[in-house]
Amino acid sequence: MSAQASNKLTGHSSSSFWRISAISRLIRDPLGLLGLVLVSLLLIGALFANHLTPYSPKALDVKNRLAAPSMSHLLGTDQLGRDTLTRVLHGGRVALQVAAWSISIALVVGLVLGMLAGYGPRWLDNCLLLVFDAVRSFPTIIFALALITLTGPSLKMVITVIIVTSIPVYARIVRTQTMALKEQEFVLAARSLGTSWFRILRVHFLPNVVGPLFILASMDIPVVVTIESGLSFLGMGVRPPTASWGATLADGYAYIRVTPWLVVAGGVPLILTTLGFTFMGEALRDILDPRLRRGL
Amino acid sequence: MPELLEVEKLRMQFRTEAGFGARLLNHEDGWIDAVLDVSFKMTTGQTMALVGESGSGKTTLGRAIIGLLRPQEGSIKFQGTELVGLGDRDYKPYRRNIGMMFQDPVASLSPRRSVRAQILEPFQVHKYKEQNMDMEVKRLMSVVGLPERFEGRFPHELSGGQARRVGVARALALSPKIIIADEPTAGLDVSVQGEVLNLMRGLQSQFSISYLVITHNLPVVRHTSDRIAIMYLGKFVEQGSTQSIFDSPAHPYTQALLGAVPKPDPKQRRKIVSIEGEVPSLRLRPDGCDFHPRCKYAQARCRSESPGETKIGSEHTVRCHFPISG
Amino acid sequence: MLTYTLKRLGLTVAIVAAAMSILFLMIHFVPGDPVTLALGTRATDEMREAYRIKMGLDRPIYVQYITFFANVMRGDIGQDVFSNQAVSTIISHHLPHTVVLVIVSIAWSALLGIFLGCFSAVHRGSLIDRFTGVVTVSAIAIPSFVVSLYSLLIFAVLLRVLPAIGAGEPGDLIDQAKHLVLPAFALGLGWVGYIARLVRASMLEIMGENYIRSARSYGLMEYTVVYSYALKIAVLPTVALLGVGVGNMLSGALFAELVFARPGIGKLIYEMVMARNFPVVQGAVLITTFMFVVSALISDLINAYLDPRVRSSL
Amino acid sequence: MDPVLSIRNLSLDFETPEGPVHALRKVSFDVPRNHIVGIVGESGSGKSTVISAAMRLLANNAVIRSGEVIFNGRDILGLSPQELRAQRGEQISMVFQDPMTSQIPVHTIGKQMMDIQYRRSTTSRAEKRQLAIDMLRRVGIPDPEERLTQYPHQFSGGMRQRISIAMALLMNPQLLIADEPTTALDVTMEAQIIHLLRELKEDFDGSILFVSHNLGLIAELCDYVVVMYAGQVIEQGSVEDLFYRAGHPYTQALLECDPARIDRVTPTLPTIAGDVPDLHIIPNGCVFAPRCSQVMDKCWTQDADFSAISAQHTASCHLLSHA
Repeated sequence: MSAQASNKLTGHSSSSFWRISAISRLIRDPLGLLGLVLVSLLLIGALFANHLTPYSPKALDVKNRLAAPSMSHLLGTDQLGRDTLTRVLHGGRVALQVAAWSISIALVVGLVLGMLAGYGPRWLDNCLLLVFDAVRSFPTIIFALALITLTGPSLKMVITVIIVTSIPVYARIVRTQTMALKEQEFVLAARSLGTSWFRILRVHFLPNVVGPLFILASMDIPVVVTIESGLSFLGMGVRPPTASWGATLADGYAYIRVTPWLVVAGGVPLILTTLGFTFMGEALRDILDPRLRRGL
Repeated sequence: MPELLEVEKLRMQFRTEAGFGARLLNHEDGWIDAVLDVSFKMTTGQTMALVGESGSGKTTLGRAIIGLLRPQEGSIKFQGTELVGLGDRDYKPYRRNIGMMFQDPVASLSPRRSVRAQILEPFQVHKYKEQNMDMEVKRLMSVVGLPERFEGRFPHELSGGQARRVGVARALALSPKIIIADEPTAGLDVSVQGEVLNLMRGLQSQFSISYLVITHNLPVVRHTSDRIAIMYLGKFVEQGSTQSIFDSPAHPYTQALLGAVPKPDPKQRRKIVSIEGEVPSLRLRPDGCDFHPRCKYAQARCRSESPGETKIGSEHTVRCHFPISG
Repeated sequence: MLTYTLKRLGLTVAIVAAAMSILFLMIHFVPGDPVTLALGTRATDEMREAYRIKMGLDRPIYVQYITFFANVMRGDIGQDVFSNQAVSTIISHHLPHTVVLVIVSIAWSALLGIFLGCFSAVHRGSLIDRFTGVVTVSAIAIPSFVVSLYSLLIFAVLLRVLPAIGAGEPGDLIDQAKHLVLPAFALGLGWVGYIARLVRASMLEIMGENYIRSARSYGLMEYTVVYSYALKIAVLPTVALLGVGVGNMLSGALFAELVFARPGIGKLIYEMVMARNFPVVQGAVLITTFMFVVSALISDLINAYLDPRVRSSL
Repeated sequence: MDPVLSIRNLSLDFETPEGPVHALRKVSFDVPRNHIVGIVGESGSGKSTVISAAMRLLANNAVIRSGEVIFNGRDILGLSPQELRAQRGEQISMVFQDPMTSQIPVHTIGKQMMDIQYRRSTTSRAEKRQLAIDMLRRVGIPDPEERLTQYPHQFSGGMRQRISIAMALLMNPQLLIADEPTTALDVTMEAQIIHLLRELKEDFDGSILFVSHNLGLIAELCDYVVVMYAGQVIEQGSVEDLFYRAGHPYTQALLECDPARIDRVTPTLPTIAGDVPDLHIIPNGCVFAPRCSQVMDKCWTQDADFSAISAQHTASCHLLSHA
């Protein structure tokens, strides 16, 4: 009774009101607000990386190697005397670029394949599932290393690896949702009118599948950032001297017994970024679509 | 003059979920008959009710007639044209002749489309362009008694009764000759189910529509339908005019089903239960007559021989070796 | 259960075959020449041709494909061109270290995760629940290789309380256990979070189910309702997740092994990648993939066995 | 003899983001010993909320504003969780609407029935098992010895509802609450369950509080009937009073709408115009006034008090008060 009553009531509020209240509810949730602030800081840092510090990320200063934080170098310098703060800001750019490209491409491909697998004939579903499961059964980093051995390291390969390994994840989510929708009466109703499968997917499935998928994809940003910095840490990501958090961490690891600052400077922004996106994503998910909580 | 709808010897099979082991142990062939040997006719302006318990195959039969499922055997003729075996493209023109109202009024509407979009859907799918669509939507909404301000609402903003009206409007959109109504009053309170039924009745006299109503609600059927078919394990065990079925049920199952409906009258309390046991799984269809394990009157012949349909009145047939007379 | 097991086994075989095919296609169609890769750019044409014939690269592609499968079937996953050792021999030296690390990590994270999740669910909304919530989300969010680096920095470099390099003296179990602490901590931390959250979410969902309401209406002890009924159902999805966990941990183990200079298959892969020794990399990828698929199979079968709805079906 | 259950002036709200829903308002009725009382009402009438309150199985957002739920002379609303648990099962038990989700899926029926008997500390395991078998046999489960080792999913819906009843009655409660126990079942199974409940009531010498929207089942089973509308009791009396001498216009209209009560075949079925009111804001006057065909001026402004039609038959309607 209670659920029924409240359902009926929330239903009456218009959808624009709902969107505004989602933002205000995000701000009222302390963790959600923290996430929003961290993500905003990251975006500002990445966008204005050129203007926030007086240094270039590639400018060497051999006299000031491995310096501890000071007023002129807020986070110190690395083994080549480059300003760590500058490199961290530029590293954020790389991380966000990789996340934006790989997630959006994987999302689109995953969406299409998932809907095809879920709505298409049984044999197609079985074939696609087999491929998805096979790709998923490679441990991501190990798969990435194998591929990069063949092609040589580059930012493009990092993005490719993330796309290839993310597609099955999104496709499986979309497939599950599509299968659930497929048996719903409104889809039967559309089919009974003779609606083409393309129109059913476009008009009836897409709007119902996209929303939850976007929330899940936003929660994947930390994972992608982690893979990028992990590969860069291994020297398999961006090529030096391009700045990346992983590269800074790798430098820090090499000199860990000399100075702790490089490891700290490379790791803290990575941690703050993943925490920020996670807190924000979780809060948004709880506000917009609490049912998603169930599937991890 | 061909019949409006003529179904003959229809058979619908499904693959069982039964695993390899179950097939070995129970000697199952992996297929079950959800609808078996079903034949009937519908005429214009008539209401026919398919009555049965869960697992009787009534919903499957309805979905076969609307073309959502393909029958394995038999024929479905619409005004003389065979629909079984038609490809999607050839089938499509016939779809506008048969509309459907689904069981769950809210779930049968696409969740992120407005009432207007839902009612327009049939026209868009069938590429109606010449007409003035705004007028059509307004006309249909007024026909089913929905105020115009509902045009922009979404399914979750509607009550069960309102959503039901949108469903009726959509089913009516292409001026079908037949509407299949799957449990049209399911989930509605007694005080509002009359509204939906009265609306359907009004539309029938206005547009001379035929209804095929799928239901388990016998008291409602008695008032609203002209003919009744009683289904058990996918077969019609009895069909006839509403009056003959209610006045002189010939099949023991029909009799039991009528007897199981409680009377809202404390003086008519029943001392005995009219029927024991429950509907068996389709996977374990009994030998002989499907109903014999639960039948009070079962005899040796019922255990071995499956009865065919016998005509016992002008429009009254029964599938029983020993029909009850009088 | 028999049907389920057979089906699941068949699926596993199919997945392994598909994964092998993908690997094979990748080697042959990804831009980049395997010969140049193995020998470097300064090799003479004769050297290249000899290598090509030795590796069977001169034969038609489908023959290579069949040979590849046939060899793997026989347990031959390749030959190291540099040392002329069988790849399987090289891997078998490194594998046990990784297996121990993964098993210890998954074990401690599962135990702590189930406890935390259950505790949070029972004390839903309390201060401890909210605190655990923040901690578990953070544990998931922080990359495991950063945890490795920071625990190396804090415990081994700054505090010097735990050893940081290697796997410990062979035969000295206590020393080996000490060497296991930091890598296992770094590897398992995120999974504590995952498992705690999954258990909490499924506990809460189950506590709202009708059968829990029924059980309460019979006046059962809260202990019975929570631990004998709800928790038993709530751990089912966790068991299924652990199989996936092994796969993710194999990736994570690579970082932990590198950072703590611990022998293992991850470190081996990294070194072979640096040395551009593709046969060994390919063999190691095959083995880790196989381990992943098999662990997923095992966890699914355990899950099915624990769930009477699957177990009692034929 | 005092009633086994007595609900006195119970008012209850559900807190929602849009403000409180006044789901129950001044609900009062008794369940006499050894009788079957039916609560009948349409969706939103609050009939399920009343029994959830009586079992104290309310949702978290429910707030009891006032009133008492007196069971055997004690107010259930004031009991500690331990005291409440001592009442449940042994004194008062419940059968729910959906049999398919009412049992623990991962334990056998036998284990669950043994668990329910945990308070029988002096009874041996073998005796408990025998009690469970006897109870299963009593509710019509064939081969109960073997079926004890099976899991819930191995039973059909009708069987599972029988098992639910067996579990609820295992500790011999004085009151069994049944919330639409046959709504999820087919009509032939429904008749069997109703018949079983009536037999069991004789055997176990207890009371049943039966909730349903189906007038036929109420007439078939109950001795007394409580009619609820929009969170209020609007009429109560013996089953004959209600079906033959209904006093409240809502009860009368509800009876008229039931197609099973209409003898002559009619193409147009009667309905009650209008909608169930929004329970966020309760307007002045009678809650049924907007839909009532005999509405008077004072119905819009004054609450109707309960008027006695006969000794046990009362209804809250202004039409009855000036008589």
